[in-house]
Amino acid sequence: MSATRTKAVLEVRHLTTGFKTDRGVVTAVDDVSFDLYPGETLGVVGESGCGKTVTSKSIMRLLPEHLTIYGPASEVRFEGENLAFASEERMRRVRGDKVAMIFQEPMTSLNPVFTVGWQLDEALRYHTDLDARGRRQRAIEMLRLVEIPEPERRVDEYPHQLSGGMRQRVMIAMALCCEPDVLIADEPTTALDVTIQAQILQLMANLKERLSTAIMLITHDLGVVAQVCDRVLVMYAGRVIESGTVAEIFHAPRHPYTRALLDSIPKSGARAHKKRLPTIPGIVPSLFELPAGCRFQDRCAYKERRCVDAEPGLEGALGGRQVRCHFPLDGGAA
Amino acid sequence: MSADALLEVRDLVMHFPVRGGVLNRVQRRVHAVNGVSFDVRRGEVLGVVGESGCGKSTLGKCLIRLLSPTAGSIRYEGTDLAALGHGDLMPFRKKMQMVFQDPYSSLNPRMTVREAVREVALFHGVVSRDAADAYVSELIQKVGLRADAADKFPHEFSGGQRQRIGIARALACKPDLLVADEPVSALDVSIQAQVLNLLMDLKDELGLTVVFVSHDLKVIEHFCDRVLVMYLGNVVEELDCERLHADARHPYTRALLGANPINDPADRRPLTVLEGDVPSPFTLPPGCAFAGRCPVVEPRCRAQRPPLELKTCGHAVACLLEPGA
Amino acid sequence: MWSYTARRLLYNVPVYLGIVLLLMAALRINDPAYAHLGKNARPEDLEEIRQKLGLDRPFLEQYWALLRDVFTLNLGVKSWTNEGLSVGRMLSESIKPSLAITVPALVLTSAISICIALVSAFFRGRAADKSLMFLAVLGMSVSFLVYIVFGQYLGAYLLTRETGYGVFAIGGYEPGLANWPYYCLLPVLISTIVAMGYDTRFYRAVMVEESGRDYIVTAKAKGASKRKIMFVHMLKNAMIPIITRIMTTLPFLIMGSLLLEVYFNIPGMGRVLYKAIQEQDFPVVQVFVAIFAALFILSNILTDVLYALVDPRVRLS
Amino acid sequence: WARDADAAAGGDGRHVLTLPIRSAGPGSMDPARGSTTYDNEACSMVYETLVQYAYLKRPLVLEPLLCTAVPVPTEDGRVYTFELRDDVRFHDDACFPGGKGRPMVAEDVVYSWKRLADTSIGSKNWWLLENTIEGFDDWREAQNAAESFDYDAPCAGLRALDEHTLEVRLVEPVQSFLNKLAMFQLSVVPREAAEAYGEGLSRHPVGTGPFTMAEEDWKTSKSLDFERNPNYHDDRYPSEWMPEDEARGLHLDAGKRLPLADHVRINCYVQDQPMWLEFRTGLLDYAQVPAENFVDCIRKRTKTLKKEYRDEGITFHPVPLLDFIFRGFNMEDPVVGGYDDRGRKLRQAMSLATDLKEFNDTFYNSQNIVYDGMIPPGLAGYPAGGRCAAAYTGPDLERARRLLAEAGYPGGEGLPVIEYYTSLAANSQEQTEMTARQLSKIGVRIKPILLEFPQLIEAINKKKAPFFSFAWGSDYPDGENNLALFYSPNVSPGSNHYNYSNPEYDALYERIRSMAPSPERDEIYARMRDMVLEDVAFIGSMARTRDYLCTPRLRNFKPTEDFWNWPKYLDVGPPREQD
Amino acid sequence: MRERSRKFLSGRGMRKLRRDRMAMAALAVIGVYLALALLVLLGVPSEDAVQERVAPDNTPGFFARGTAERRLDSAQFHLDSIQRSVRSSDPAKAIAEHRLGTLQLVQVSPEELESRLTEAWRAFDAASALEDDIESPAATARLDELDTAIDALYVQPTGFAAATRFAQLALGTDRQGRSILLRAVYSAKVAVQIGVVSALIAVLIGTLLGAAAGYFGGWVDHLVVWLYSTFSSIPWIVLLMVIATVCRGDAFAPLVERMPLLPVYAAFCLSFWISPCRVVRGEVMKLKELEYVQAAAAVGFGRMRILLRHVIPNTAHLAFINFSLLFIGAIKAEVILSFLGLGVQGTPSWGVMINHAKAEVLNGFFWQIGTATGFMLVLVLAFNVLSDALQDAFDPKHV
Ligand SMILES: Nc1ncnc2c1ncn2[C@@H]1O[C@H](COP(=O)(O)OP(=O)(O)OP(=O)(O)O)[C@@H](O)[C@H]1O
Ligand SMILES: Nc1ncnc2c1ncn2[C@@H]1O[C@H](COP(=O)(O)OP(=O)(O)OP(=O)(O)O)[C@@H](O)[C@H]1O
Ligand SMILES: [Mg+2]
Ligand SMILES: [Mg+2]
Repeated sequence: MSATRTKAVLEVRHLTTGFKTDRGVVTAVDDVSFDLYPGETLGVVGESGCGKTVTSKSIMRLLPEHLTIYGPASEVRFEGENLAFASEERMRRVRGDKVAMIFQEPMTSLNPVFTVGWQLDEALRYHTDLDARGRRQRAIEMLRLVEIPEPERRVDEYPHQLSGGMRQRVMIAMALCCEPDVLIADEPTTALDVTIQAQILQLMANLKERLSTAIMLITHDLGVVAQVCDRVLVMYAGRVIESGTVAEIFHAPRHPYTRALLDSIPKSGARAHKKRLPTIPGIVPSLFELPAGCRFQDRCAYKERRCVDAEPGLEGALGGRQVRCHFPLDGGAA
Repeated sequence: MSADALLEVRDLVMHFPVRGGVLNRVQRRVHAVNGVSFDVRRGEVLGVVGESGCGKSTLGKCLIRLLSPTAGSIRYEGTDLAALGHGDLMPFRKKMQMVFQDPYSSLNPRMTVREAVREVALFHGVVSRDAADAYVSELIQKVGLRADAADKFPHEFSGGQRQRIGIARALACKPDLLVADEPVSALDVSIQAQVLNLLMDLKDELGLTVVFVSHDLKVIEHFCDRVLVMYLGNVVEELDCERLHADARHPYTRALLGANPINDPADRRPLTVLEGDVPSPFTLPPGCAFAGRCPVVEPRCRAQRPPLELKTCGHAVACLLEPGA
Repeated sequence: MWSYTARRLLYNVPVYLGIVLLLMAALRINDPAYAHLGKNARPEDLEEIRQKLGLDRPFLEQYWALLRDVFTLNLGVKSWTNEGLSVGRMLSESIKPSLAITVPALVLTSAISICIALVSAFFRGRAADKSLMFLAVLGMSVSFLVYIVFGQYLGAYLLTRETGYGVFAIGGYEPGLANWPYYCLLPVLISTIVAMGYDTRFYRAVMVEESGRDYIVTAKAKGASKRKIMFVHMLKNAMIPIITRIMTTLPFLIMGSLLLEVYFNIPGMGRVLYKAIQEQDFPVVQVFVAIFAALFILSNILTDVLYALVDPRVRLS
Repeated sequence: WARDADAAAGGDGRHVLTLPIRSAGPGSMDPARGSTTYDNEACSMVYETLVQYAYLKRPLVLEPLLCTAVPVPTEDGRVYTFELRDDVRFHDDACFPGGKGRPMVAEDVVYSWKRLADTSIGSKNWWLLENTIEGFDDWREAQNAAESFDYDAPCAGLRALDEHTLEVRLVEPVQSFLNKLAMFQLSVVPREAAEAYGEGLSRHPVGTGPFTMAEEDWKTSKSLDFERNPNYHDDRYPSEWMPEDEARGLHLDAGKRLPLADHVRINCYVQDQPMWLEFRTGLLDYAQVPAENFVDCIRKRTKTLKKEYRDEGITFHPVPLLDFIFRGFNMEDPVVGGYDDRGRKLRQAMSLATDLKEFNDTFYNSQNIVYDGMIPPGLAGYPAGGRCAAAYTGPDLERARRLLAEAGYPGGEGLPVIEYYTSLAANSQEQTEMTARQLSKIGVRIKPILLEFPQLIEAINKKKAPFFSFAWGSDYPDGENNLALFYSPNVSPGSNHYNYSNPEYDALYERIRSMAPSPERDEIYARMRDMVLEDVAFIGSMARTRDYLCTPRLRNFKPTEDFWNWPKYLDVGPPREQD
Repeated sequence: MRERSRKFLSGRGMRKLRRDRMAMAALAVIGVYLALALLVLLGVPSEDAVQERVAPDNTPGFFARGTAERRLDSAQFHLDSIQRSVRSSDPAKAIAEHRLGTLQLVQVSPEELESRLTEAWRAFDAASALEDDIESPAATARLDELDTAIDALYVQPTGFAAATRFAQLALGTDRQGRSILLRAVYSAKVAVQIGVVSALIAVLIGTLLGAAAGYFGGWVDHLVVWLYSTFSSIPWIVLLMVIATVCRGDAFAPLVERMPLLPVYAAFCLSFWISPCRVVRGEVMKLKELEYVQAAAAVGFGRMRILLRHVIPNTAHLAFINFSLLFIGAIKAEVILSFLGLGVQGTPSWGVMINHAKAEVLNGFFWQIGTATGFMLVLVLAFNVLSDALQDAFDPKHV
């Protein structure tokens, strides 16, 4: 796949995001770099709190301005333009039009006092020249696209009249109505049922196909990653620790954390039944008291002196296989 | 049904009245559990799956009589709990405990771990006042926390640790039956594994009977002996876990299995996608509750409610399209 | 919705009966007959007055009589101390001046405070926000009485004396729109200043709360400008608490503002009621409170109905 | 919208007076039901009595108003015959046929007085005529007991001999009778109006007076508007005056038809601040100086107006009131009451500990007259120089402590805390604080209880208040009115709030009731006064002075609070050159 | 218990609060007021001291001289009162005992004093003869002479007496010649008392009723809701006046005697309990659904135990916030209550001071109203700031 790559639509380089807190500045995302190509799905996985959401919101510049500090070397290149320090005015034109986002909570992410149609219409109003009728037509079309039954009726309903799955589909419709080049989906199915989750994933896959959108899919569920992603970025405590194609990550994880993560998923089949699951001991270090060396050192089964002394660099070419470990595993199925 | 049944549940119905309006009268009812029957055998782990809102927690709470069921019976070693009042329940309270779904809201933020656990043990007279501290420390260590955690407040713990505290509290009165209501669904995979391991260890060690509620088939499959599959307040299928993949018959169970993404990028298959949405629990359809989304629905499904019929030994299905055993 | 309203009304009947009961009981703790005696009162007169006022009747009978008067809207009952005046007439005479002050004051206060709150929430955390909020708190910390005393002195007296030209009346009230600014504007301004602190802070809190909601981020992700977000997305959601606040103050409008009315010599409800309580003029107190309570209950119901209009999630069933 | 301060007073050539009333206004404008000064102020604009006090003469002298002459009683002092004027008409009002006011006749007077006897209309003023007119008390009993009150039933002592002659027979020669006739409660009310309006008469006055008031012109607790009565009988500005009046030009309008003003507006002020500010901006023609603003305009030491006010042409008129401000004791109280040494000496000690001058200086800008006894300055019975040897006048702490010890409470030891009842008025709380401070100097502790005025009256009438603060304004200028306060048949709930009971005193009182003014009577007044002073039934006394300020445009201003029908003499206009 | 409070203080909310500099300043201010209140409770200044006349009436603050008029009036007061002493039946004794605050007459023979007094009167007459020219610069010299003559009549205080006098006169005197500063300080006690007692009781009643209503639901809830609906639909002023009159009646006389502030407390408590009750009821209805409450029920605890141990403690932050809001409410409402004549009686309070002084402002005498308003403003401001900070600190959404 990597051989036939077109140009990346989104290039993230050295993205570093810090927050001003009452206990000082914390760096929630530390030197994250990756590329996103049209028509591909990039999975981002990692333990809770490792900086997935912050990464995505940094790209969209949706974090509270007065509390957020971007590292000076941060670059979020969209079609060659660095958005990390672009003006708010410019960002407004990019958001929703070129880069769109879906959030985790379908229940609260829609404005409860406006109709679905109005909210779809809003995005179109900002980014297209369509007239009111045209926009409405488009809204209905989008709802149909995300497989909402009776879109003509639903368009005039309020969010609370829709089920969770439908709301999430409306969110997707809203994100896609301006046909963005990049779609960032931050845990779009975590709040939903497996059966509904299947619907949504299916939908996203179809859309990717049709519009060749680049998708960045953030999720906890490794099963989802396995099923829909092309490439995977594994994060730990604000850092990218491993990246590669799905197959590489699942079949030959090189970072001990990735490996341990894959191991701790309950397996189906009689072989695994009632066996103790391998677990990762310890907890994620607090962002306030990060260790000097490797951030995973305390929980790592392969820890050595070097891991305490120096933090490993991210080895490998950007866009290819990368791993941040002094003693990477040499693969083998998990 | 069988002699070793610890709990026999028959035709359990739980309707929540939704009050509203001026006179605060019941305006409609949420049909959370609609006539469910099953047994829990001594020493087994019974899994309950189903999508959110299908009544799993309600069922669990009814089992330990946190809720008074609208109808039906729950026989615990022969005594019908559903018929007992607050006072008469007291001896049973000691025997049944529950681990709650949400690790964040299930602990009193103003009580230290020690206080929370001690309170339960003392209340049921499991230990004497003098021995209580030692007992609490032991229990805390048993669930895998350090002894010095006892004097901390819940907010000082991570989600997985909190869930352990919840388990410790449930075990403090040495119950026979533990209802674990989605103890891992709020947790990360890496922590989920820790809690599952813990539960497994404890079950073996203490000989508990566990009713394990979850919506994650992977977890159920891993942990349980038998599984009840619920859909909108009804049990639609009941079978042994081991035969789940192979024998599941009900279209919903199959859909669940099919929608469950497999952790293997090499094994990519299209996920089973159901049309439509879950019907409202306020007004149940007259026929099969799943009819609206069923891929193989027939007209009679919409008219007639399928009973849960035993197909083979230990395998019951509620589907009109499934021929009997 | 109508049946909803009707049922809400029904539900409030016991509340209403309670208010009237409480009030009647409280008013009868001290013998009101004395309130009617000049300095030359004689014991026979006392008896006569009791009889005349119906105070010798059993309590429940009096209670029943009052309820009947209220429910049949019998406003013809006579005041005890304002001889020859019916309560209805006192009501109709005093309600206009009261409303002439309180309604504009409410409108002005709400409008200004919502604006300030929006500005403040917009610049949340910055110097403008902080200083506005500090001013609001500072304003709230001074007594109403002090505002009035100084307001009248500076605004009405000194201004007139220094310019020879009466911008604001020192006191009094004349009906008519043309007279309104002269007589009412100053009291309205004063009460606006007093109330603004509270309202601004309340509304700001509401806005800040709303600004933290998920849908705001969604709107931003769509490319909405900050202004659009504030004035379209946030404001409509914030309308609910705003409506509640305004609606709950509505019934108090008819009670007027005693202090303002006393100082600005405005013959409004506040003064009438105050005097009536002082002089134990039961018919007046009872009817006024009964009406107030009724308005209070009605405004509560109306609030719910308005909710439903603003917030599609609320369904009245 | 802004207004010129002068324009507000009405610049269209009509003479408009704007006057203040320091309260929420009258309660009732029906003479039978009204009782307060404010009722008096309002009623006097519209109603008239048989006699009135001469406007400019001091001391007060009665002169005829609705009658042709002040009657002289028969030899035995019991029969009065009034010749009524024949040019008096009632106001035009809808209650009369054709809306034209009819002439007033003697029967109207009879009817009006009988109304005071009618309990069904809520008359508050029967006490004025009680035990005065022959057969009237029995007549009242009978009528009130009867099915319906029959005004036409004859009463022996009160008869209209013909249209313009009224005969009144008294039970005994009651000296105060003529004085009472000048009180507004005995005004003449037309039967038609009383019957047509019933209780509504309170707000719809129909009288014979110089002004009329339409019902809608009474804006409750805000203002009352009076219009000149076009049919007013021939009443003239007095042509007799005191010498000092000339300097102020009070004589210039002598002989002019009254009323002089076309329109009178009376504004009601509950708070002093707006009244004062309005006066200062020229919106009011006169104002009483609020205590708080006194030092702003008047030199406390010399009691003269400050220059800036004089420069504006404002004049200053202190008006002494017939006031009796005191702190009373309940003589039946087990601690402070009693006529034995214990109680009496305690009261004497308390009286000696009280420094009224400090009250006067602090709260009344030294404007009050501090005096001994109960008879206010200017009346017979007032001690020369206000001081009286029999009085225990403070402050004399030495003597007070001695007497307290003699009473059995050395240094206040053994004396329970005394409850001090007082009404909730402007500065009453501050006053109680001062009282407490002064009494504490000799070891007497008081506990203030501040009540609304009705509750205070109730407490006193129920004899609950051992020590209370109160005031009595004379109903008519005769010391007898105040001496009656200690007459034992008047004990609580009557006007004898002290429940003072002294048979010797009672006997003397009964004697003076029918005595004509004479040195002998004055001597008895003094004796009665000294008896009460020795028993210290009260600690006293003070008489207020009301300070009036008058704008230069108001003419003929000679304020008094003894009677209230004087606005008819007032006029507005540019200041006149004096010759 | 100590452990618990330690944990509470180290909790997230408290940590956030401690980091808020404004809040800490506010707390310090409140601490100062509490200290003042405590001082007053300990008898400094004493009840008598605040009633004592220390100077002529309406002396301006900051030792300003005041207008010539006022100086003359004060002089007259001094001379008058000394003259009365000298002319009394036992002049020697009177001279020895004559006091004006810390000022004492010079201890000379009555004749000597009489002659000095005559001297002073002469100066007084000379000055007051100026009449309308009294404000002219020429008059100043005469007034100064007069002041010297009066000073000669008193022993000038030194040491502690001088300091006391300085404090007494620092903010002037009221019209009874009482020290405004002392009275304002003394009022801190009343304010704290009223604020603390009525806010505490209201919060207590509100919390208990609200929690019971929210937790038990059913008829308890109906009753409580009925109760507060009823109370809140009676206008505030009516409620206040009715309560005040009821408290003055016979039924409560013995109680009121022992606790003179009872009517004020009652008036505030009865109208203040509603808002904490509402808030707590709502919160408890939310808490009730939380699983730890259900867990407690699963253990078999009684409902009372759950309510008291598991539910109410978790509404503590609401109690805090409500307390500070009601405290402000009480202090501010006390002014209005005083205006209506229903307020504090017998002892000074800011409300009483403002009410007494409100008309004097027109004479340019604003010391009293200024002082009382200032004292009140600072305390209320501090509480406002604190309650804001509390709200922020305990709001989980707030970062
Ligand atoms: N506004 C903020 N101020 C301070 N810290 C923040 C802020 N937002 C996020 N963080 C911190 O940044 C880190 C990363 O958070 P982030 O939300 O990106 O995690 P995540 O990987 O999305 O977790 P989850 O899977 O739970 O959504 C966390 O430790 C979080 O506490
Ligand atoms: N106390 C209650 N009052 C009213 N309705 C309730 C109540 N508790 C639960 N329900 C309703 O009953 C139905 C079943 O709820 P339940 O909590 O048992 O579902 P669940 O299967 O546990 O879901 P989840 O997986 O989300 O925990 C839902 O529709 C829920 O809204
Ligand atoms: Mg996230
Ligand atoms: Mg559940």
